[in-house]
Amino acid sequence: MIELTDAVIDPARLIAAVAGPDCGALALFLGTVRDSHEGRKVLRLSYEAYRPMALNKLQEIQIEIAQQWPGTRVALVHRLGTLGLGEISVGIAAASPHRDAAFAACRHAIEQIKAVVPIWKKEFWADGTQWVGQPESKTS
Amino acid sequence: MIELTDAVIDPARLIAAVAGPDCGALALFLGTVRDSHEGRKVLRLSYEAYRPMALNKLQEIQIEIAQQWPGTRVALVHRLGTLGLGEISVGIAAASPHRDAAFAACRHAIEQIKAVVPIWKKEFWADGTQWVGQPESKTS
Amino acid sequence: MPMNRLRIKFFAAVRERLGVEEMALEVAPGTTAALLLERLRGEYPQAAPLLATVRVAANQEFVEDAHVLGDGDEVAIIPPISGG
Amino acid sequence: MPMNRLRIKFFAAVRERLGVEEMALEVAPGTTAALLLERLRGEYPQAAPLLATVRVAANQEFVEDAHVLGDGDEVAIIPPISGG
Repeated sequence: MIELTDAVIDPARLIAAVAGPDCGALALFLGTVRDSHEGRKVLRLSYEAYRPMALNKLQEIQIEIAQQWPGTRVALVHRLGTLGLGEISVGIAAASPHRDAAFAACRHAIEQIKAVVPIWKKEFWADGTQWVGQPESKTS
Repeated sequence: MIELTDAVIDPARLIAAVAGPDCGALALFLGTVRDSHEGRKVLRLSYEAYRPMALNKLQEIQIEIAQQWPGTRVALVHRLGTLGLGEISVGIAAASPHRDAAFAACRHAIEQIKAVVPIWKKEFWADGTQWVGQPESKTS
Repeated sequence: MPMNRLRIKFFAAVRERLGVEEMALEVAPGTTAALLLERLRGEYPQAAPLLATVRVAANQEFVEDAHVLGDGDEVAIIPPISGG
Repeated sequence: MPMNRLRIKFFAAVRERLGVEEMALEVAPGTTAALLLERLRGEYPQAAPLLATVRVAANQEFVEDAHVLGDGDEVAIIPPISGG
């Protein structure tokens, strides 16, 4: 399961996509919208993607994990558009026969998503906005 | 949230118990009943606990995690009784401002549960049973 | 000499082998966890190999071999844990 | 000399600064990713600081500075990624 979605992410769907009686361990990671970042109060976030390349990169991560941890299945879903506080921006589920692989694959997936998948996050504050990772900010 | 339960574990309840807008990361671990163990085909499992001590130990783990990773909340639930293939035996959710702490706390919790919480697992095969970790096995 | 009364709880493989979940036992004052296990191995030889692999908890805390059990203690015989 | 036609896509801070999501551009054969960025920085000085932090993707794969862009390529200007 690989998805870029404008809809709310349901962890149960991620779990169902990878679970199975051949696996004894399932690790799930959820990134959620936090109310503060580097000392500033965050009101909401907006995510934008280069969709076809982002989907390709997510699929590469999925294939890479299946090769590095045989028997491990992952589901990778990233939300796009505007998100309120507490909402899930990214969801990763990894099921494996054993827990070492489930944890390692889940961790690897989120690190790779943050490194190579073309998705961008914009923070909205009471007095401005900022594309995270860019030096500039502006008052809206 | 600390529970020993005879009912099906719902991951959504675990997530809801720890999630919040002060957290940007949530790690969940599910132990599930696998259809094989050390080469033998498993039909079902049964879990037994020394309940009051197991609850105490789970609470100690929860407190220890709050101290070691400030701002991190964990929910710890273990199923007891008979479980079929694919069912969830243990569920851990850890929410934290940042993902390093969420992953570390979640991993720590499952390792500690396996080390110090008095719970025992019995495997049922087609031709016998075994308390896991005991040398003996017997044909039922 | 007045004896100490213990409540002993058994679990998992040991419980099944002994066929009992709980028993009351009178022991001499000064009896340690190690001495209790020695006595149980002697009285229940069919469970002796299993009892060689256990830990002892007193009042819901793991105790060392040399721990002296007190009157009224709830003592649990803890086989190798296998939760998760 | 026939020129190569590129389709250039912009995202996030760069897209907002330029006010454009996509443009068609004709470049001389042999134009590399680095040369394209240099040209964009020259033509859009208001976005030059942002364009100093980007990577280039051609046909949905990241490419090196020295990568030569081909006729018909879909070129994406990728600001620092911040998904997750």
